[in-house]
Amino acid sequence: MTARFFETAGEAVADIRDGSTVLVGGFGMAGMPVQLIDALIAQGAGDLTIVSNNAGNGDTGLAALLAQGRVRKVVCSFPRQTDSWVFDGLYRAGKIELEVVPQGNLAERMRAAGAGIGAFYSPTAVGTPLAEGKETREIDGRTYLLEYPVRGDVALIGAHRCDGLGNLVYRKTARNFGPVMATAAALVVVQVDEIVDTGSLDPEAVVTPSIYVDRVVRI
Amino acid sequence: MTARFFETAGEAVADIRDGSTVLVGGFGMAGMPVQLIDALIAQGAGDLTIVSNNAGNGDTGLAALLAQGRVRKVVCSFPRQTDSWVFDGLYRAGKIELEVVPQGNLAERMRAAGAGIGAFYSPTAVGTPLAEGKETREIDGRTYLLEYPVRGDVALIGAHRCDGLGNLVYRKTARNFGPVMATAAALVVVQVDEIVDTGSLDPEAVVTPSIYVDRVVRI
Amino acid sequence: MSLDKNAIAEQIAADIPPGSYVNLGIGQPTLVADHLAAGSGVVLHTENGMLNMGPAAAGDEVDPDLINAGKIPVTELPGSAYFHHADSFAMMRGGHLDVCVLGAFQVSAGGDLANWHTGEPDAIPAVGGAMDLAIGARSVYVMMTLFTKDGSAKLVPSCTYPLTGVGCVDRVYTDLATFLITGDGVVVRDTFGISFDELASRLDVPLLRP
Amino acid sequence: MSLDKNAIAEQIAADIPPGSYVNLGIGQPTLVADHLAAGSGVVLHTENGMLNMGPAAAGDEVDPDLINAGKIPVTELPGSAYFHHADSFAMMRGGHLDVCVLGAFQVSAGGDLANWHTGEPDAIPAVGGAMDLAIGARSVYVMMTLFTKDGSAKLVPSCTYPLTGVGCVDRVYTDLATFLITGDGVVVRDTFGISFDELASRLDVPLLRP
Repeated sequence: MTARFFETAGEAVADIRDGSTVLVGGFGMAGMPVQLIDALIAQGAGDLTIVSNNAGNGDTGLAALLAQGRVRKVVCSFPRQTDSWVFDGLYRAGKIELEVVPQGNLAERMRAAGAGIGAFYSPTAVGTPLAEGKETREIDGRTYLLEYPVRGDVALIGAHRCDGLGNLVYRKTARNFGPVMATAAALVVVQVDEIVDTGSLDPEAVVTPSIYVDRVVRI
Repeated sequence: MTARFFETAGEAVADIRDGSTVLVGGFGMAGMPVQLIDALIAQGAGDLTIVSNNAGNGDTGLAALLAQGRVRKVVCSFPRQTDSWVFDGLYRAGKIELEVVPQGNLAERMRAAGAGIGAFYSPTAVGTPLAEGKETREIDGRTYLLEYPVRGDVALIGAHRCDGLGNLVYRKTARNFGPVMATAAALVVVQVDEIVDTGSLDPEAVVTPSIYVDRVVRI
Repeated sequence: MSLDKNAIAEQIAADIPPGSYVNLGIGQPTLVADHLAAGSGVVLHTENGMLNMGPAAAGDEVDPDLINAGKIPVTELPGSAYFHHADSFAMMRGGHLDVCVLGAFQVSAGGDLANWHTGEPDAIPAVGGAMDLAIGARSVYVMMTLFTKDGSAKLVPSCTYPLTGVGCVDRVYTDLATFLITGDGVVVRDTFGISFDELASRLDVPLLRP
Repeated sequence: MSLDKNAIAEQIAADIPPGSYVNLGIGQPTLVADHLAAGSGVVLHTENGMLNMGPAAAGDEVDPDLINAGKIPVTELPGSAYFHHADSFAMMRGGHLDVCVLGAFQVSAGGDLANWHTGEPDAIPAVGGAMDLAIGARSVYVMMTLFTKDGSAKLVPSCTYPLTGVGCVDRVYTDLATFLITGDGVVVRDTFGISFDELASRLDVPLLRP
């Protein structure tokens, strides 16, 4: 169904429920859907699983959501950063679960969810501690690990421009996880810098076609 | 390694060897690398495996390559068309092998080759004759077939514009298999309509980054 | 009165919710596009890498680089987007299309679809995107005549032709009736120039009243 | 004389063939960029979705939407291209990068790499793209000091730290020597301010002369 446009981030995330798995775009601050995260903080849903590359920085955004005790589990590639003290504290206190996933597996597992792939054999992490408990298989003389899709109930992503149908373009490396997460969640909520007329985006340059976009709010 | 530019299609395909697996872009005539195929016909390599969506139309292009007895096997999704008489004749005479692959599996298997995926579980063709001999697996209550990568020794593709590094953009639905095949072959040869200055393509709109492009010839 | 192919297409078009993302396969199902209401906001997908495909191209509009899955020149509408084949089929196979409409040789009472191969030993197999569409779209509608020219039913207890997909069909739109394939069985939603009882007598499939 | 980190980076830069596609990881390996010859045509990849990344941004060039894998603002060069994370890691994991340069805690004689985790029980695990890079690039170069501050060798018979990848390292560039990991064993290609024999006496790994 074509995208719906909302006036405020709060309305766009109003019905996210306790226990949801939420994919959160961004790599560092680039592409981070800051206003949607703030709206999720205000909205109150708890017992969340957050899938994102990092586990929050400083005291705002994801870190603030974590600090409120609203997150049961974090699935990410790199939770340890100089300013990830909120996550660090919760983790060391045993108050939050962590699944560390190599960044390429994280991206590919979300792509698999979006592409209808049941599982795939990945070359990454073979022979490492992150292979523990995973099925291995040798194919053409190389060993692979079986990896399953990562699916979201909701994706919160940031994009640059959106047209009236919901087609998205991004800016530079702020693209990062947005296009993949947009394919992998049942409900995709996007904050954009700008809404433009349908027909004004170059059809050759659309990165996320409107089919993947459910809700849009301009920030 | 950055792309090399050739004056003629003949030079660009000169070293393709007997027995090669050649991925050939195009869907119908859109995106078909006509001049590269003609150069391959002139070049003489035989015992080829051709991977392409169709199996040749009329008496030119792939059909002409087939008619010369140069193709041992065709891997495609749709060999039967009103004007595919060359393939039809060879097939009925038992002179050519055919592997019919659902179009989505064909695209995804080449993507897997390009992305380092060892194999993947596909939802397509379960319970059909095309599932014969394939491993099945139930994941989360749904049945999947195990599909392996399709890799080329060479890919021949058509694109619209190329910059001096080898970045490619396509035109409309002529994009089709080109970007996927460019990731899946050891040697990627591209015919383009136009070569433009490096820096004149929008970095946000590049479809095939130069890393995938080995040889370019302007037609 | 029984429906002609345009009238079947009209039935299907009326059932597609506004704003849906739809793939019309190749052949007769493409007629559905002609019957979508102006302003329906339905967005058409073509497997060869495009969303928001427009009508067939005519005259100067013809561009060899812009074709549909049936290789017919088409046009683009405002808000269209192009993507490559792996992305196009990921969209399809990942369950993102709301509806696809396909032709069929046979549909079984359980929703199995046979539309790619006659099963004749000398037929050259060719599947295209049919198997991906059949298992990928959220709702799969079949458009077909209910009987072959020699009078055999195409809605059958189980398919005798090679399958395209298992249990994937949701609705069957035919010249004589529209059927819903449900967990309880085959429901006859509408009949056209034939009574429920006559329909039931001509089909080897148990039918339910709506 | 032993090499400082810039001199190690210079050694590595000199060994990267012109026109290569290269990922420099994060931290010290990014120094290699400063030593690439003008006109080398080396194209830098950053895992967060860009090819032909330029130098670090300064002043007005800083754009929060344009950062490298270390989250440092960078610039773009003519001919750059952006892509999403799945495409970026497909590029990496599919074997399309010619070279990557990574730091390491330890490298084994067989080319195993340990660079993501100290193995201390209270350390928070964090891997980022290190495991993907380690197994993905055609040639994996490690840049490190040969000994830790407390004098332990980092080129070891087998790694005691948790592994990042198995048998993936091709070359090890250090302050005291450059090593090639080959099927025959560890070859000492160059030494810096140390003799082959002294090197051999300080390492628990059999060394081969070039």
